[in-house]
Amino acid sequence: METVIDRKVHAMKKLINRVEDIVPEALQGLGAAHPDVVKIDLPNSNVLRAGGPKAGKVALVSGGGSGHEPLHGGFVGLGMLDAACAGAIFTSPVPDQMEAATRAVDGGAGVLHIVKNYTGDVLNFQLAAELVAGEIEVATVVTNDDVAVQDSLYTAGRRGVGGTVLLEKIAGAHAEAGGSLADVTATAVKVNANARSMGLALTSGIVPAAGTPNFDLGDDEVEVGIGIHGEPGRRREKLAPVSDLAEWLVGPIVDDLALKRGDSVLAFVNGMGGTPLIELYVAYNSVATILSGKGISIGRSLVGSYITSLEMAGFSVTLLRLDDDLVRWWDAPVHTAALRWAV
Amino acid sequence: METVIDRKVHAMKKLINRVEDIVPEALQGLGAAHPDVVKIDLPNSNVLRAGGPKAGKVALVSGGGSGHEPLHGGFVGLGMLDAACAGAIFTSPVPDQMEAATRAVDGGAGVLHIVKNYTGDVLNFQLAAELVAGEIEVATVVTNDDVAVQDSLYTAGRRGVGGTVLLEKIAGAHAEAGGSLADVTATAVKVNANARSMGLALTSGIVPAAGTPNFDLGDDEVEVGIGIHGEPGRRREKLAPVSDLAEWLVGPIVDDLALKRGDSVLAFVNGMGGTPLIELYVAYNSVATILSGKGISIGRSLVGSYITSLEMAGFSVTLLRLDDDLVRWWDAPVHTAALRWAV
Amino acid sequence: MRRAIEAWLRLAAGRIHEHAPELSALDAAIGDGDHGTNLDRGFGAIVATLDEGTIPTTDSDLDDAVVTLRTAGKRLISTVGGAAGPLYGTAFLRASAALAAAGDAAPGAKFVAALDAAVGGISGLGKATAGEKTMLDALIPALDAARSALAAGAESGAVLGAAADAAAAGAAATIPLLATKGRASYLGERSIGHQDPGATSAALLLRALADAAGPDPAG
Amino acid sequence: MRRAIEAWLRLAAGRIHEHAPELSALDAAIGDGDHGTNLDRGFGAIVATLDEGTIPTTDSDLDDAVVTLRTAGKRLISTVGGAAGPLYGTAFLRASAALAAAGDAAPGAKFVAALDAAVGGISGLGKATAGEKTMLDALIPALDAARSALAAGAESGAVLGAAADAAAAGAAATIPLLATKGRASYLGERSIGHQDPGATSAALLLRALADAAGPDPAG
Ligand SMILES: Nc1ncnc2c1ncn2[C@@H]1O[C@H](COP(=O)(O)OP(=O)(O)O)[C@@H](O)[C@H]1O
Ligand SMILES: Nc1ncnc2c1ncn2[C@@H]1O[C@H](COP(=O)(O)OP(=O)(O)O)[C@@H](O)[C@H]1O
Ligand SMILES: [Mg+2]
Ligand SMILES: [Mg+2]
Ligand SMILES: [Mg+2]
Ligand SMILES: [Mg+2]
Repeated sequence: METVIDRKVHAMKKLINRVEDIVPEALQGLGAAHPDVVKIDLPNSNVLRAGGPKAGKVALVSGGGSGHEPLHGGFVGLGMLDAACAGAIFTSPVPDQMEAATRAVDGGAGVLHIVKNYTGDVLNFQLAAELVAGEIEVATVVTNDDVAVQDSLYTAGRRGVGGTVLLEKIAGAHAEAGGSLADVTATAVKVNANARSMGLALTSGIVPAAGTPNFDLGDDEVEVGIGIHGEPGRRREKLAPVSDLAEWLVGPIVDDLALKRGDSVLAFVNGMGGTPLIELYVAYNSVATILSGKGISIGRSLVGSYITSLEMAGFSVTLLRLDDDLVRWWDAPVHTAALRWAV
Repeated sequence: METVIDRKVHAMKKLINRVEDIVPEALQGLGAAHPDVVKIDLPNSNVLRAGGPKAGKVALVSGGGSGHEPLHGGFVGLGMLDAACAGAIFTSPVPDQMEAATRAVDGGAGVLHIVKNYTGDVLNFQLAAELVAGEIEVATVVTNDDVAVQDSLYTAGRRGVGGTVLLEKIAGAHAEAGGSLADVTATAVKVNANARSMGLALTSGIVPAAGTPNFDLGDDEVEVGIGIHGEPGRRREKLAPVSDLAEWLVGPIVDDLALKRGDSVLAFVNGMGGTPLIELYVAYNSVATILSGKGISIGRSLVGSYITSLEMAGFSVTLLRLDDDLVRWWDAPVHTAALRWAV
Repeated sequence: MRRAIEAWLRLAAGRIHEHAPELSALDAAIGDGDHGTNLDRGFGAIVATLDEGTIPTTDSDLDDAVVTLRTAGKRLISTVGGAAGPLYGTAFLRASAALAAAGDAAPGAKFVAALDAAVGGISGLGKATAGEKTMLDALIPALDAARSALAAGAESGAVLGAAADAAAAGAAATIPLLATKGRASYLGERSIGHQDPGATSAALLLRALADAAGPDPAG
Repeated sequence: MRRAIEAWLRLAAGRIHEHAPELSALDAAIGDGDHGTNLDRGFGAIVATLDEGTIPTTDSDLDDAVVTLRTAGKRLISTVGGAAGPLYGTAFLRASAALAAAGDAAPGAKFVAALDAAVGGISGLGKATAGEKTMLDALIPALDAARSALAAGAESGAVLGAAADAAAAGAAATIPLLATKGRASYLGERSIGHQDPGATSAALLLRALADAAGPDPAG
């Protein structure tokens, strides 16, 4: 028998037609499945809230590369986003579409741009804000909750990951309730300040245009500290029981947030796209056990694949320190393709 | 360079602790994440509706092997199931736990057993019904919506697949509204009679106890007509654009249901566990295009991974012929871990 | 007789455990790959119950044997799941009842009566007949062979041996069959060319019975 | 001069298209694997706009060149996305403005002024400096080399050649650098040992410029 190299390159097998049609077809599919919730601006590759713009309501616009579904288009609707700009897969959208989205949803009360901290996203949203300057009041919040990245002079800063989902829900609720642009922005900033995340991958996703995995992992390896764009992580470890994996993620988050006994958190266990729900619940069980061991109570939770990286297998943990206000906004009605309650 | 054999065996990489703890830990995770919706009977491996039993309400009990999450435990709650029995992975639960579930949820109005048509599930539920005979009135509906299997003397009959999800929602709504056991059973039978499904796989899932994929597919192959237990399908084809794949699934369903121009359906595009949402929306777009070409209108839709087969990549299509009653029950409030609206 | 049945159950549990990967592999080819794990769980539960020593004994060895077999059947129903759990469990329950009814017949005749009842239980519940590529394709030939041996005046050891041999041959003969019952039937023509896992486990159980009763239980 | 710029843009688009897989592969190693696809989309859009012939022309060749370059920059901003879209787009816009300001300076001096403005635009927007393992590590050495060549009295072809050579060397010299800007910075130490994709594309663009202006545009 011959020795075969351990690293197997997974073939690209996807439910797609032409590679260049993935994003527009996915948007059309979203629009066809949820005509009561969203309308699709196909030329601009934007998802808009059905029935918008809402006069007098602060509008929330987010966006980013595609491949993270349901983020962001699946979060457009009552109590969350007013528009989401979809870029090419893993590529920030461009200023033109952000400008179009901003103009489409402006209800006269200003627009909040929710931007995940990646150089591309930040720069494109920055150019977009310049394009409407003087016409529409735009505030920007940049999410940077990923503790896997050192926030130092030597990096582009922490990435925006799972905390973005929570922020969009919570700030969206505040906006729906009539908060001013300053208030909604303050709530968004507060969520970002109190949320931290970290993720790991069991397998790499495959960018369709490339056709091969972004990184190759051995059969017994995990990539710890990955982002959502198939970037390699900070370190590689041997595969371990999920109770260990959960420790690797929860520990740094708890430290960074300086969570202490008696604190209450929203615990969000997120699948990376290729991980089935049964595993996410097993992972959530480990996370809950770890937190309870630290005397941290879980006030609210979210388990599912909400910010993904194509078909990557793996999970991320996000913890958000809760207070009464945040709980109230979290519980408020939301009606989007991916999150819905109380309505 | 050497020629490497095309069929790659994917390694088992899962977010788990010990193999034998997967099901109980996933149940505990579900319970911890949704304490307002479910309570877990761990010794019996059952998921029960929180706050049950409901006096005077017909109770719905389903169950089956694990590995199909969120089916069935994720569908326990207001407007859907009262209990779900979780078997070992891909293995029918046993009569004892079905008996315990039936006794736990009985509210005096009778219990409907919803059984997917697999020999094991049918036989175990049959023995369970015998165990409570004379004490609790039990009706049974067996779902068999999979058109990939010939319903003939030469098979165990069609399998119960995606239609089961729709049936649990719709019959659950009728029960929540106070329908009698006979009425709710009739509604369930009607859903089963008007629903058909078919699925295909791009990759095989891996049963944890086995550790290797149940079937190996070449990098360019799809398995058409698969069930949800990793059984090989009816035939193997070359990978094709999803618009073709969707044709292979929608065509036989439309024929079998004898759908015609002007009919209205609920279109359910389901992910098999390892397929990300972006692909499901692309697939849904193809399904919607095909149906619109046939003059069949989509009255309601559901897109997501609701009845899965571990980490299998692939999708299934279920079509349910709608009438006003079914639409009304579909739209009625539901509050479960996996489906929630209007509440 | 209770001791013989207990010895068989323990030996059978060992054989099932040993062959579990093989049984699951056979099941993976035409089913869902869990047959070995499922039976291993069930026979493990039987052994655990035997180890607990909680099965009541009386001064009737036959009654004790009947109760032991019935307890084993109940454990299988309660722990195996899938198709094989109810089928094997029911088979054990029926065999236990047949044993009780057989009173003080000779051992060989008791075995034939029990196996006959087991086959009847399986085919009644599973609505299957010979040739459908199921466990019955090991058990029915075994029953026929045992009956012939008994009629030919063989003593009990030879009757069990004939049953075990016929079961093994029957299991092997499922390879060319088209499955028309159980999960393998979904495959249609593609089920041809694989040995049925249930028939294989049935042959293992009967081989263990012959070995447990025979001169060389390790054989 | 408009024709020279158009020739360069077309040649650059071809080179980017040809090297897109390589650029994306470099990006996959320390980023997200889309740099080649992104730029290919952007330069494809520029060529499409050129083909449409909708860029207005005047009787001033300089004005036309400025507009062409500005249009190209806008197309990049509108179609590339990611980090490179705004950065290269801004670079082209600034270069266009510098060209306009340079009036009737000699070609070599115009190029230096434009490249200087481009570098300023990129470092201003991206807040990066030399040595952070970005496109600037090709462009800053190129600017220095071009400036030296110009100061040494080289003619425009030699100035462009010096810039292209220095950019290529600069791109290669990013391999040992630790990334501290952009996506590659997330990798920390693991970014060392890989060539920066943006520096690589910058070198390709400057080589295309030298080639488009030189005697053998196919070289
Ligand atoms: N209707 C039936 N009658 C008799 N035996 C059956 C029937 N259906 C299935 N079997 C047997 O059960 C075996 C499969 O058992 P197992 O794998 O444990 O159950 P499952 O198919 O539910 O996973 C088959 O190999 C076959 O021998
Ligand atoms: N702050 C920055 N300043 C200058 N160049 C940068 C900066 N950030 C990234 N880059 C350049 O952009 C390149 C990556 O471009 P691209 O892959 O298209 O964008 P993204 O990282 O958004 O996917 C890097 O190789 C680097 O040269
Ligand atoms: Mg990118
Ligand atoms: Mg099974
Ligand atoms: Mg099986
Ligand atoms: Mg990139």
